[in-house]
Amino acid sequence: MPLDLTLIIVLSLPLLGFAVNGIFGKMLSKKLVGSIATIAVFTSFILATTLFVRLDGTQIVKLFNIVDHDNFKINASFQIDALSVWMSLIITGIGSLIHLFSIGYMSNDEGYYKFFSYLNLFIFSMLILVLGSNYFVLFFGWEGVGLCSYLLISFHYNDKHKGVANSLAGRKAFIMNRIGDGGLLLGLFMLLGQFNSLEYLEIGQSLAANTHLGSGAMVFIALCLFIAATGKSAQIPLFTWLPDAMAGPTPVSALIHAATMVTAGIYLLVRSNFLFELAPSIKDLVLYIGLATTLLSAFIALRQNDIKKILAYSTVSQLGLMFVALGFGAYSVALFHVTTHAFFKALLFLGSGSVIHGMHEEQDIRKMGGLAKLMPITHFTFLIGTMAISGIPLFSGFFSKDEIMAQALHHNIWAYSILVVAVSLTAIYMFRLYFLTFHGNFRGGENLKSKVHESGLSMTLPLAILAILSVFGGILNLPGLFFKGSAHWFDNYLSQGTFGLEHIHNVHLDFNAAIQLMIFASTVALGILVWAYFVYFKKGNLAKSDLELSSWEKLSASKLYFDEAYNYLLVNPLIKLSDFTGKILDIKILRNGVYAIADGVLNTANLSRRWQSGFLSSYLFWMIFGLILFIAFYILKISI
Amino acid sequence: MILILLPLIFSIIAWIAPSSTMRLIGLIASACSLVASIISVSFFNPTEHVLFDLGVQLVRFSMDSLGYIMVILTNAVFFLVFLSNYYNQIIGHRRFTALAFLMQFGLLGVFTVNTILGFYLFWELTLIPIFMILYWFGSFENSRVLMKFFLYTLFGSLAMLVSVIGLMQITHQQTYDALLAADLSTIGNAGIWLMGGFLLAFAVKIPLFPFHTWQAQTYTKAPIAGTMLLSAIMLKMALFGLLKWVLPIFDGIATDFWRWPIITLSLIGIIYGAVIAIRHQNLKTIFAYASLSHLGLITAGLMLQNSQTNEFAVVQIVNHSIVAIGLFMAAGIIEQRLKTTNINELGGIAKVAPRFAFWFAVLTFISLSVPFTSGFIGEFFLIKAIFDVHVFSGILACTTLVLGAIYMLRAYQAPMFGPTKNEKFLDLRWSEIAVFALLSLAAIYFGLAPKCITDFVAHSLIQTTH
Amino acid sequence: MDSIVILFISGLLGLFVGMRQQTLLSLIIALGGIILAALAAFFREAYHTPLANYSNYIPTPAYVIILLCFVTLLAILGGYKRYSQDKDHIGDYFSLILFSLCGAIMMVQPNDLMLFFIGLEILSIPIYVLVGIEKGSALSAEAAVKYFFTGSFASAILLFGIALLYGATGSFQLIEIQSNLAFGIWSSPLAIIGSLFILAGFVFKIGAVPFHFWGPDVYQGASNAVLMYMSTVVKIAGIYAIVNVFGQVFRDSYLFWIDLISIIIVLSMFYGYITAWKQNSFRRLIAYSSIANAGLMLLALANTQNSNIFLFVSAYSFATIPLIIINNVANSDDDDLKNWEGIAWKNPLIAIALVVALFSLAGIPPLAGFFGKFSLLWSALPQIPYTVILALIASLIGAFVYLKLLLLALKKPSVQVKQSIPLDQIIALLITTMASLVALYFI
Amino acid sequence: MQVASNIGSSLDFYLFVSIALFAIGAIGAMTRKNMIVLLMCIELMLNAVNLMLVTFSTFYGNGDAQIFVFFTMVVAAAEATVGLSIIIMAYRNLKSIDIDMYNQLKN
Repeated sequence: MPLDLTLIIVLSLPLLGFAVNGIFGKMLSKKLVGSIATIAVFTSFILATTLFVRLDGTQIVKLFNIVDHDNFKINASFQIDALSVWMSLIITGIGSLIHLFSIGYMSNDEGYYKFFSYLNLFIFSMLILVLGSNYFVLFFGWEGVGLCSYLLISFHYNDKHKGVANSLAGRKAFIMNRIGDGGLLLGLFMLLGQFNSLEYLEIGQSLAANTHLGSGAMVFIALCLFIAATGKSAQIPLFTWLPDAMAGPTPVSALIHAATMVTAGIYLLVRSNFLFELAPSIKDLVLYIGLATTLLSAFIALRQNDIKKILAYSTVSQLGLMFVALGFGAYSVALFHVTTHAFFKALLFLGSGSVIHGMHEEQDIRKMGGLAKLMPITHFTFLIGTMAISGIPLFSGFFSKDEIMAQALHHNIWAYSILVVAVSLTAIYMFRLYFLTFHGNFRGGENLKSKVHESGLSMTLPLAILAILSVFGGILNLPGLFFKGSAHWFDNYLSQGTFGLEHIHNVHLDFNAAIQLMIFASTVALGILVWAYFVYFKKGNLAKSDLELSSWEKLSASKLYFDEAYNYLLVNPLIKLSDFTGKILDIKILRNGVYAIADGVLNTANLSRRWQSGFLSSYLFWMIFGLILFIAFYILKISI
Repeated sequence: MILILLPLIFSIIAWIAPSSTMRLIGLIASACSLVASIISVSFFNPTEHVLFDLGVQLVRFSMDSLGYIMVILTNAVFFLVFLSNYYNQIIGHRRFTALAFLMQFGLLGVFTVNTILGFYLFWELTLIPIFMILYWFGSFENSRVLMKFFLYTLFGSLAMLVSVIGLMQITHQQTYDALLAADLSTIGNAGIWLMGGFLLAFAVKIPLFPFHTWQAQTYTKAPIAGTMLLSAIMLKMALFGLLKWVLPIFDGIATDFWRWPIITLSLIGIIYGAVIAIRHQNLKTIFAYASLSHLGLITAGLMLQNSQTNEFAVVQIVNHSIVAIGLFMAAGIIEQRLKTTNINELGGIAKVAPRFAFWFAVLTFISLSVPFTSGFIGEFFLIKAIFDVHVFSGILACTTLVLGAIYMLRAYQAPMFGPTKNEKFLDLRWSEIAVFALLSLAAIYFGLAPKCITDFVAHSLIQTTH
Repeated sequence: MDSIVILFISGLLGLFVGMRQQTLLSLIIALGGIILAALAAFFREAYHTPLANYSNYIPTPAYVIILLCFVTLLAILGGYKRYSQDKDHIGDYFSLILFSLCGAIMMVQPNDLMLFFIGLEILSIPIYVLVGIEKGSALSAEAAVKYFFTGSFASAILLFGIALLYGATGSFQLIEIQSNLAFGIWSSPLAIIGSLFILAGFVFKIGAVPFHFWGPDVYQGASNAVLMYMSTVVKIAGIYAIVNVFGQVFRDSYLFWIDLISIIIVLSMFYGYITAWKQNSFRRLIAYSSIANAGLMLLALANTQNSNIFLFVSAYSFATIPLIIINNVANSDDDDLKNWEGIAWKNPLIAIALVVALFSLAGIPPLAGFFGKFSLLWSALPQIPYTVILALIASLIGAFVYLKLLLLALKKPSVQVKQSIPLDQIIALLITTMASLVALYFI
Repeated sequence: MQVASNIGSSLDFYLFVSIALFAIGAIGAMTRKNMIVLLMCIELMLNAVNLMLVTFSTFYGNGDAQIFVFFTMVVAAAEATVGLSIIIMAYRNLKSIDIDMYNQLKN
């Protein structure tokens, strides 16, 4: 099968699934709907793997021309290279697993077919995003995924209690993404103005040809792209939508808000590495934003009690970690962490989903506990995920985090220390979550306890697969000190196959430093594991209710007052402005001004009609007066 | 030729035909003219332009590709209006049908006439029917709002009349091509004043920022069909006049003088409309201000006088018609089912009317100009054009993305989501679904293949920008 | 000349037939006389004013005469219902109208100031009588009194002006006067003041500020039937007299009097339209609107080479007559705007005629009123741009007035009562509406 | 005749008289309330004009002004008759010929 045809099928299968489920979904049975969607995604995963196997160099597949401008052409064309194929592997692979999971999870939801068609649509636009060969196509996917995320977050819009909240959360997500999109648009405009093209390769080559191209413009472009990334990947200042986005069904959180969509920002930055290399100031900005995000969100996660909210903040924190890597220019490292994070975060979310499913839509960890016995598989896989994310040695997360730490240590010791804090915080809240959920005794009341059950195969199977992946994911990019031969496979794979990356060589620490680093990291992680074991398991230390929180805990529980600050700084002023313009300026001044003029003119009628007094003598008088005026006019005229 | 006279004939037919058959007559007749225009365009070669007249010296016609686009747009709009209101009272009235066709005749005249005076005549000719429709079928408690609409428009047109006379007397020309050829650089500042007259008329019609106060009230009080006609096609007359007549003719001193004032007003309008829409309570008013915001962008783009930008402005004009019909139709459906468009009194319609919810959502996102829709292409290149000449203005224009998202989603979610306040809500009828589907298909088609518009109009736009 | 004779004879015939109280016959005689007169005017090129060759755009009086006859015919048709009500005086009505039409015809083919003056009187005196012909009503009597005294006062002024002009030039022949003035004596006080007095006399006839006072009272006092005649024919005759005398004879002193004319134009338009806004009597409203229209007509003086007033006056007449007919339907006896509410729903013909007439008065294309206005503006704009712009603003206010009337008439009444219109009025309405509609083809 | 010989010298005098007459008539028309008097005032104005016309015609020595004078007299007579009849009719209605009684029509 030729390459472009494969690509087209990869793209069109999810679209097809979307169309079929969207149109006929109502009539089909739930099983059929679910399997159609899952098979569609899975098939495209298979085809993507064939692409991956046959990959050599970069290939462009041009479908048709969208815009034919004097200065430039914009084509609907796609690019097959290491980066895009890798991303599409993640998307379709994790995607199909999550589809499988959803078959069970959504089984008792009336919007079943809608849900699956939305999921497929999301997969489609995500593939567009990563496979497009120019920023224009990327933008199509970019807004497409935003749209799908809106639809899926506010999926339960007519829920009795949380309906409005869900739809508002969706709206918030869409608007915040829109801010990012605005940035991206501006960047695109500037790119078009500078290069008369939006093709990655053309831009990259013309930059390679003459690097002295206006650095100011480069800074502007890089800044705009980074704004877009912060919007999509939930970085400070645009991150508050992601925790709210947990209003959506859990598979959605796993797919969109952990594994794929939120990593689009990282993809964008990796994709346009050549631009960022020319704008070092923005690279530093990326670094600082990443650091701030990872630290603050980790801190917030400490005292959240909603199982999904904790995971959401940990996602934000992990994404911050990746941005730190990007800030150091270690693109492949960041992407490696994207991969592993996709594994274990999807696992964790699905695990929490299974928990919530078993707990009958109960999300508060204060009501859980001791689930280890009730749902063993979920417990086991969740434990693996926890270990992976908190960097227990030899789990996938360990390696990917370690790479980033290595970069930090090499570049900037302060950054490194901050990262250490953040990572340890991560471990802390993850283990808190784990112990409170699965150990101790059940706090949800007896009648609920009786109903708690382990989920079905369609939900546990994905968990198992993901667990395996997040255990062994680290193999992809082993550090140099183990098997010399296959070390840094992922680095090489990516930097060979992706434009711009071949110039950038990640630093690899020498043996001793690496060893020390790993030992230090693993001791920290294990230490925290032990500590948490004692605190939360032995002492049975529970999550306190909001009242008896100490000051720092309050700060953490109330999310550092970010939402409040935004309301105070942005939302309320906007509302005030709107009220002012709408009520005062528009109606009082402009509209009534027009009325006032009209009335003023017309009311002189009351005056002018008096002139018509009705007395003949006055008429005759005025006629004479008119004559006199005529003559006066004449005299005036000749006197001038 | 026959294309332009068709609506007049239909109008006369509608006056004499029995009113029981009115609905069908309206639907079929508008369909006829739509089909006729599509057939004739398929025989039309975009590079040429055809001249003909009706025996009146002052009014001669010419068909070029831009005119064709607008003609097809007009016919399509009227067809959709008739289709979408098929089950409403208003279509049953002989008066509405006849007046609507009369107005269609006027619009077609505006888009195809080749003499400046003729342009003015048809421009005004459209005023009487829409005024009558609004008065007879609207809900104007006090006729004040209506009079404001009429006199605002008349005020603009009188200014335009002075300019038309002045133009004809200065150049001693009246046909389009002759006026294009005429050299206005000699008259200097007089040109600025003449153009000002035209711009005043257009600014009232489009409307631009300080002249918009008739719009919101009129849209809110008007019958939904009238609102559709007003916003979907009647405002386009002004944009068309700007694009086809004023900018090319006054190209030079006058345009340089007016460019930035107008662009500034448009930008103010973009922000202003969006900001007001954020908090307004009435669905129709929100959409009115939204269209104020959208049209500001098009105007700003046109004032840049760049042939490429103009092509995309045409795309955006088409898109705005699609959006306007769709949104106002949705508002009309709600109004006609529930007798209110105040979003505080609405809620949870999506639960009782899923089909309506779906299509309304589609239209909402089209109007948010997400990719894959014509709105995206149009907005992208218009904002880019502004951005290229003036970065800050471009950034300002970009804010509409965010603000638009805010008010459109609010306008969609408030009535649709949340607790159901109105239990019985009749879901869409076939005609309404058909309209929504047609609109969405058109939007997506033009969003993926805008070339079919841009390449078509390119020929006639080249001569408009020297 | 011979159309005057025809009219005069038919008038006399009408008198005799009227004594026999044969309404229909006298109507036929009157109409026949008018039609014959029009035909005569059409076929005889004798009506060729010596002044015509000074300007290329004054339609030769023949057309004006035909217009006058046509308008009178419509007026008679529209008023026939009212006339036929008192059989005793049916003849008087028609013959009076015909006689005054003779005067109008004398006025529009100026040749000699003497004939001018006589024509004016022949035009006016019958109208004095017609206004007062409602014996019973005090209002009609008052209107007659006011009209008579102001009118004769004005004709005295006119006469005085003629005398002064004669003093300045020593002739009544317009051509001689023109040539004498051309030698430069136009600037002599006698000539100037004489011309100003003549202007005053004419401005009184068309009823523009500041000689408009008779208008509203007389219009209100007179009956609809008479109003139809006097609100149109008198204005046409008057404006043609002004255009001929000032546009041609005094055109050397153009720069002198054009400013005065502009002032009159602006004053009359604003005063007329603004005051019309607050009227609750329809005939008064029409009176004020006619004051404003008189101001518009004066725009024709702005360009002496190209003063094309014909279209405007005809449009004005074709718009005013149907309105008065409709008023006749609305108020059979009294004259109150309240009765106009929902009038359009009584009869489709009324609705159409009303809409057309009002929009035509407001000057909305493609109706006749617009083209009339357009031709005026077209010729006036280069000469007196500021006046024209002010006039346009004023006409915007006018649109207010007409729109108010229209909305009043279109208001949907609670109970719809169909009302039939007599045949003669239907004919008049149809003719006028058609005329306003197809104007596009006559430019 | 002798008058004609020396009239040119005292043209101004005649003009002055006629203008004065005209003014008197006008002012009388404005101020007096009795309709009959009003009528007379207007007649006075017309006669003033006649005087002026005659003066000028002798000044120019051509006769058509004097013909005009006759026409004017006829017209004046006609006006007088119509006016008187109108006054009578008005009197029938209001039983008064005081001009100020007639102001039903106003504003």
